[in-house]
Amino acid sequence: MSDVLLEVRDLRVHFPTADGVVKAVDGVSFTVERGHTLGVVGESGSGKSITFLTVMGLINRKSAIVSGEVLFEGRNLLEATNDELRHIRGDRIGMIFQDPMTSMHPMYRVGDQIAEAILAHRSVSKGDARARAVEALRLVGIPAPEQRARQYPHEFSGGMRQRAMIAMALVLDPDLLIADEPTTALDVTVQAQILEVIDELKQRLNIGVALISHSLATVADVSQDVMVMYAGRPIEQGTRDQVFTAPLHPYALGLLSSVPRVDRRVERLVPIEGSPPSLIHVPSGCAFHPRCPYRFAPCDTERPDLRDRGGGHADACHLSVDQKAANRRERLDMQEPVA
Amino acid sequence: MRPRKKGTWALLGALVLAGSLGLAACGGDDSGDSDTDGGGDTAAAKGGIYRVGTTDFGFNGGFDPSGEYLGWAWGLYSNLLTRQLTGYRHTEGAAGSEVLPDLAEAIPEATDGGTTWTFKIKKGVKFAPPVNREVTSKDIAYAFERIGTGSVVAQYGFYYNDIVGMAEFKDGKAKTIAGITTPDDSTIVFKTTKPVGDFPFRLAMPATGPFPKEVAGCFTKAGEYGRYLIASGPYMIKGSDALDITSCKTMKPISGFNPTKQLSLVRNPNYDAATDSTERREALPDGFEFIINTNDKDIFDKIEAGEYEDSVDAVPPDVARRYSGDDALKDRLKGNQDDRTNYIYMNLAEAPFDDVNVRKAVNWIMDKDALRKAWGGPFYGEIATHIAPATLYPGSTALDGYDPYATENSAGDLAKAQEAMKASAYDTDKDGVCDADACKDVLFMNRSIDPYVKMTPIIRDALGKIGITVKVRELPTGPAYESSGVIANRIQAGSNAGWGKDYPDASTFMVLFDGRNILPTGNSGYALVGLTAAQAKEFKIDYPKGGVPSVDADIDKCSEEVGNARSDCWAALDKKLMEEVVPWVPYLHVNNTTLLGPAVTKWDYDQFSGEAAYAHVAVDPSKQK
Amino acid sequence: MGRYIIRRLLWTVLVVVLVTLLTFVIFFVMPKGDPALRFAGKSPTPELIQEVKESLGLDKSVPEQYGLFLERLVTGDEYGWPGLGKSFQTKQAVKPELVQRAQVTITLIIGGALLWLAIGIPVGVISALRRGSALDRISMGTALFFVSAPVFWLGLLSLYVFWKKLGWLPGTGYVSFGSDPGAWFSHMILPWMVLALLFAAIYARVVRGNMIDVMTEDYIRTARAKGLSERRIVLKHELRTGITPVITLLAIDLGVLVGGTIVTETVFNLQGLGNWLLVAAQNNDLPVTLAVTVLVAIAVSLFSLIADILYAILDPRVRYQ
Amino acid sequence: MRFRRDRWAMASLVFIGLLVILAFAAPLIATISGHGPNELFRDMTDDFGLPKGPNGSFWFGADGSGRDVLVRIAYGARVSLIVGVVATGVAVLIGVTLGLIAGYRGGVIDTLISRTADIVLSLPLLLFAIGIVTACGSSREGCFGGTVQPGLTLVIIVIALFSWPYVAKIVRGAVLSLREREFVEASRSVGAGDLTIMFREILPNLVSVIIVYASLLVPQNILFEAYLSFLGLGVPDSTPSWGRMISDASDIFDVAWWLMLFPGIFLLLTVLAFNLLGDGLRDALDPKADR
Repeated sequence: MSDVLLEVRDLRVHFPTADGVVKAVDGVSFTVERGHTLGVVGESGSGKSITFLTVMGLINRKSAIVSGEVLFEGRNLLEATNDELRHIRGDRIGMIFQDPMTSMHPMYRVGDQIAEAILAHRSVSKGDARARAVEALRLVGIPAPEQRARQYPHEFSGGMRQRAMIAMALVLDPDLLIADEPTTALDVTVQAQILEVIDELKQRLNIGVALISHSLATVADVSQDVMVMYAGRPIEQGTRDQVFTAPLHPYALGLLSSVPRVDRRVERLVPIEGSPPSLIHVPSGCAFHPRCPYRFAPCDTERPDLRDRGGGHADACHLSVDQKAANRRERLDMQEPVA
Repeated sequence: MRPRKKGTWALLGALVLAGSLGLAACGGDDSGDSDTDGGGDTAAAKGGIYRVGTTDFGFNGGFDPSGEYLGWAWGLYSNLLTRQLTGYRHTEGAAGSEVLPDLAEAIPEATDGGTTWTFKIKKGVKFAPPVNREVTSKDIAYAFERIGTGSVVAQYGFYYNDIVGMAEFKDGKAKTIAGITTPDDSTIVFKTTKPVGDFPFRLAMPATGPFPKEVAGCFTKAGEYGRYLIASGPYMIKGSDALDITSCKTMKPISGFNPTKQLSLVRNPNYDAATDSTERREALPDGFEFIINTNDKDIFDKIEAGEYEDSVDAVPPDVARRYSGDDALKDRLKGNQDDRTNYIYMNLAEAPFDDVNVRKAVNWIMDKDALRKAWGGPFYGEIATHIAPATLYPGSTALDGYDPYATENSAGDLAKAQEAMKASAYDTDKDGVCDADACKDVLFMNRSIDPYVKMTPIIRDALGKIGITVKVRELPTGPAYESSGVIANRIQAGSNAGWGKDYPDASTFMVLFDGRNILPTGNSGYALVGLTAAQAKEFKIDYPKGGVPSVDADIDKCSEEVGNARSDCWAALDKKLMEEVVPWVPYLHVNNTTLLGPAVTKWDYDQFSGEAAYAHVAVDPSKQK
Repeated sequence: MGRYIIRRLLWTVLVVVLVTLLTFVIFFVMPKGDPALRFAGKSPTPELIQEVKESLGLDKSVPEQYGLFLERLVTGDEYGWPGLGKSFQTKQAVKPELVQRAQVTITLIIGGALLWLAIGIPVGVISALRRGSALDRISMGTALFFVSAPVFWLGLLSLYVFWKKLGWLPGTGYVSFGSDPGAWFSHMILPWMVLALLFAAIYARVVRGNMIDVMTEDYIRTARAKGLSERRIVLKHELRTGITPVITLLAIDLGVLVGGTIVTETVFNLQGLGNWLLVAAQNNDLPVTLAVTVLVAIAVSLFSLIADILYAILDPRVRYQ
Repeated sequence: MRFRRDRWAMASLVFIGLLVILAFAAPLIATISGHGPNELFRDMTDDFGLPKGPNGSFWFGADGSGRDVLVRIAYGARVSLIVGVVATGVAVLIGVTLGLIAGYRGGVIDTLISRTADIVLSLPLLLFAIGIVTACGSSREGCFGGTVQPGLTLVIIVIALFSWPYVAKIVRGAVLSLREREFVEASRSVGAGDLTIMFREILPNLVSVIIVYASLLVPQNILFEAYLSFLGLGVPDSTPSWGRMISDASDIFDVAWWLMLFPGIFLLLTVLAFNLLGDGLRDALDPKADR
């Protein structure tokens, strides 16, 4: 039985510019459930960050045309006033960002910055807020949190800072945590620790998590659901197992095959050739077709819809399921998993 | 904004600034008319404070009378503060140029063949508080000791070098000056090494005291005594009575004089008018305020509004234009001859000016009227046609209507200039235009302040017509003066110069042409008239092949003359200089210009100081603001 | 920190020595007239010139004079400490006038600075917040105008309009606060405005640029994600980083302006340091020139030190490096 | 290109173009009006030597010497442009060279150059301008062994002398960040000499920074010349300069407004145009400065 926290329906975010309309997000739908982690994967410019910034109400509404629905516990956040949004942000939805080095104000103490979040939403004394901030730091595994709270961000290591960011995001016991590339800027060894912290807290606090990353590997171990985005659209959605064991879309396949995996017999990196498309002049038909090794007749004219291929595993591609399976075997150089 | 101000050197002829302008040439002005009403018809009465604005005091000797060489300061001393043995009437024109006894009972005849002068001092003249004692002959003798004391820097001490024993005193070989004796407190005797006919004039200069040694003796460094000056005239510096004279150490500068703000004078309670005459000093106002206001325009606005009575600074041309055009205001505008000549000098040791024909051509071509316009037009002076102003030749008519380079409207004459130039070796093709290299990039010195800068284009334009191109250097007044005075700088010509009298005798101009006065630095005869080959060698400059004319003999001859013959002799030398030597283009006898406030009921011009005759002014306090 | 400050103070001393040395070099080595001549009368004798030289201290060799100058600066002279001697021109001690002049200049600078901060910072902040709006464009256009307008021209123009034509304000010159506070204020309005408009324009541009940079910073997004109010984000998060560099800028500008308001002082006839320096330098008044130079060099160095210290206090990243 | 779309920058470019034409065509204007730049018209001053205002023949009136203000403004454009461009060029040349060396070599050389720049910046600049100009103007020889005479050259030297440190500091900072970049490392590893690396590898990367900075230095230097001329330290009077014209007006601005107004407007517009151009170039060339 699932407890849907966030449901996004057909979200579109378009930015009109002098050169044309940038379709940063162009029809995205997904849900995040309590106790689950949704992994959102895509290259930079695929619209994954904009999607969640829109959810948070953090994009400039004046410069963007937004349509669709963002239902958070049944309320459409796109229709909420700035003030309502402000009360949801931080309190009900916490968010952490890619670069912990720049995501904290350099001139304020870490503890004060966390306490500030508390004070923005709760009528507590400054002292209490500080105490809670220290507790939050302790919760994310920062040693000697009392002293650390009095330090400035630049005195923290990258991993510690990201932990502090997590503490800041979770200090008010939100229902949903959005983690926008939380490990990208960190050392490999630290990455795992951070993901572990997020995963552990998710379970302990029973919250929903949206974990955004440009790498499938990152989301692999901690996500229950996965969405792969390309050029502002989801091109594959499903459970972790569905997407990882049987990726359908050639792009997802490409992403997966470029991930080094220890369980693979032959170590081989197959990068996706070409670069992400311009969001102003999105290629006609399937946006991926210029880079797709399997493109064929309709790809450059007809845009494939996202279609459920069974069991909630959906993708947007003209290829038949069988063809995809064949490609998968060839590309991943492995047998169909026995599962 | 370049300041237009009364310069530091108003009396230093070489450094005449815009402030000291003389002689009325402009319509309806009143050269002969002495006691001028300041615009009101109220009878002059005692009382009130006479307020004078100035952008800068400009003292060059710290207001110590022993060294101070500023005309306006001389006016303050002799009109208001100190009484010398001799003095003047403090009025305009010839009457103001006549030397009279002041502290002395009479001007004696010189005895011993003109070398001994015995003066009797009046009784009852007392120093102002806190000194409060009678002035004695020793106070005058002390003034001469100050002149002979090097550290005091008596800038015009050279006038007293003829006193017996002065040289020995200066060198420290004698404790007193042998030629000055004081047989008793009211007698002083001067002995000179040779007859000095103008000695009474020299005794009217402020450095001759009297100074009380108990105060002045504490201040023997240049300029120091100015802030401790003890008066002997009708006024004293405000607060001087509070000076604690128990010892040198207890004396603090007198409060009424702040060199950067103001000078306040109040009546000297010890002044006895019975010892003086109203012909010399009427002393009508109860006090004087000399206020530094750096805003020249504001000074004249304040005079107009009745907040000041007068200014030391020259009237700006725009103000003069407005007043002279308004019959109701006209009378408040004064222009008085200042006995000074402004001139363009040419260096006789430097090509192309080593050729007299070139110098004549320059005289012919120069647009003197335009130059005067740069100064503000006719109100600012009379166009000069010879070296010294005619007033310095009393009794001589030799220079009446004299103008050897007369041109229409004084605007210059190209044909005559070219004719002169044709005679020059520097005009090789004889077309009347100099074509030699020597005429190219002639180094021409000028000042960087108004109105001098306004003359630069006129001079450049005029000289260009006869083929002389100039490289003009515009420097601030001081550096321009100093550079011109360094012979090694080889400045070829310049218009940064002007010269004024110290006392009314043409000799005070002719010193500029005495070859024996030429100095390697600090030289003031920029034209180098009388330069000898030996001097040229000493100064490491080339000596022109044609030599440099000398008038040393003429100067020696005239110096011995007296009376009208003396005037005629100097006038003849003036002509010789203009026609044969041609060291200058004299262009302006500058006026002193004044604007009076509405409260001024009596005003006169002091021919001696070239400024207002403060001894004869009066104000109506009811009209003051 | 302590050692850093000491090192900087030593550097200041070095700057003072070098700058005064340069002043000496320019004064003596370059061919110029001899200031002694000016005080020796119109017909000077070599002996009198020598006396004047002695009285001005110009009789000694140049290195000797420089040594004496440094010695007196450190140990004081007859007018007390620091020994700055007396002016060639006025024969008066330099120090009291230096103090008096410094008051004028400081009045000008502080009044101007308050004004330009009061104008420049809000304009910059609001322009940044309303970026691209008509208000922003007008503000930045005006700022560019005042950055481009020559101060002396603006000064003359304002005098022409407000003094000569409208008669709203008195003319130029300085009236001391003690003698007439009202006149002091009315005489300072135009100089303050003219000086302030230039700097307000510069500061508005700088603040706007800083704010725009800051507004795109990640930590501002974080602050928003925390659910802070816009007001708090602007006031506490954006302004803090947006304005900190202005404080450094201000300290440096204040230091430079101690000797750098020559043009404003000249146009408005304020008898301040800049004006004094100009006149003294033009007239070879060495003691005055040196005194002002020393003061300016110290002011520039000290204010830049203050700027650094302030920056360290305001920005913890600098403090701990 | 972004620059083309910047209307103000384009307008400025047009204005500067017109100004250049004005400067070149100054003799033409003099011929058409029949008024030489140094020609004195007695009729254009009154009995008090005060200039007369604009009329049909003298559109911008006359100055205190009776010269045509319009013609002198046209000639004055030359001085402003020459000084603005040449002084900036010299300053950039010195600044870039020293900044490159300081940034690239580091160590003692860097300290020496940086400290020299600091000292120059802490000099009371006008004092030295006055000192140099006065010293060079007081004798026949000029100064620096007779190589420098007062006038345009000296003005340019003084301005360049005081503006190179700004350039040097900027360049040094940029070089420091470039020095450790891969491409520099790469060329170092293939044995390229220091000079080659400095001028062939690093310098091209600085071009846009230098262009932007130089374009912003030009208006400053135009103003600098005007200030010097205003204080009587600029070019000689026979070379018309806007700053000096305003200076000439400073004593009589209340009775001769035209003498103050017109040169001032030209100076203002010129500086404004170069500033706008500089801003435009910065926006176009420096992608970070998106404002």
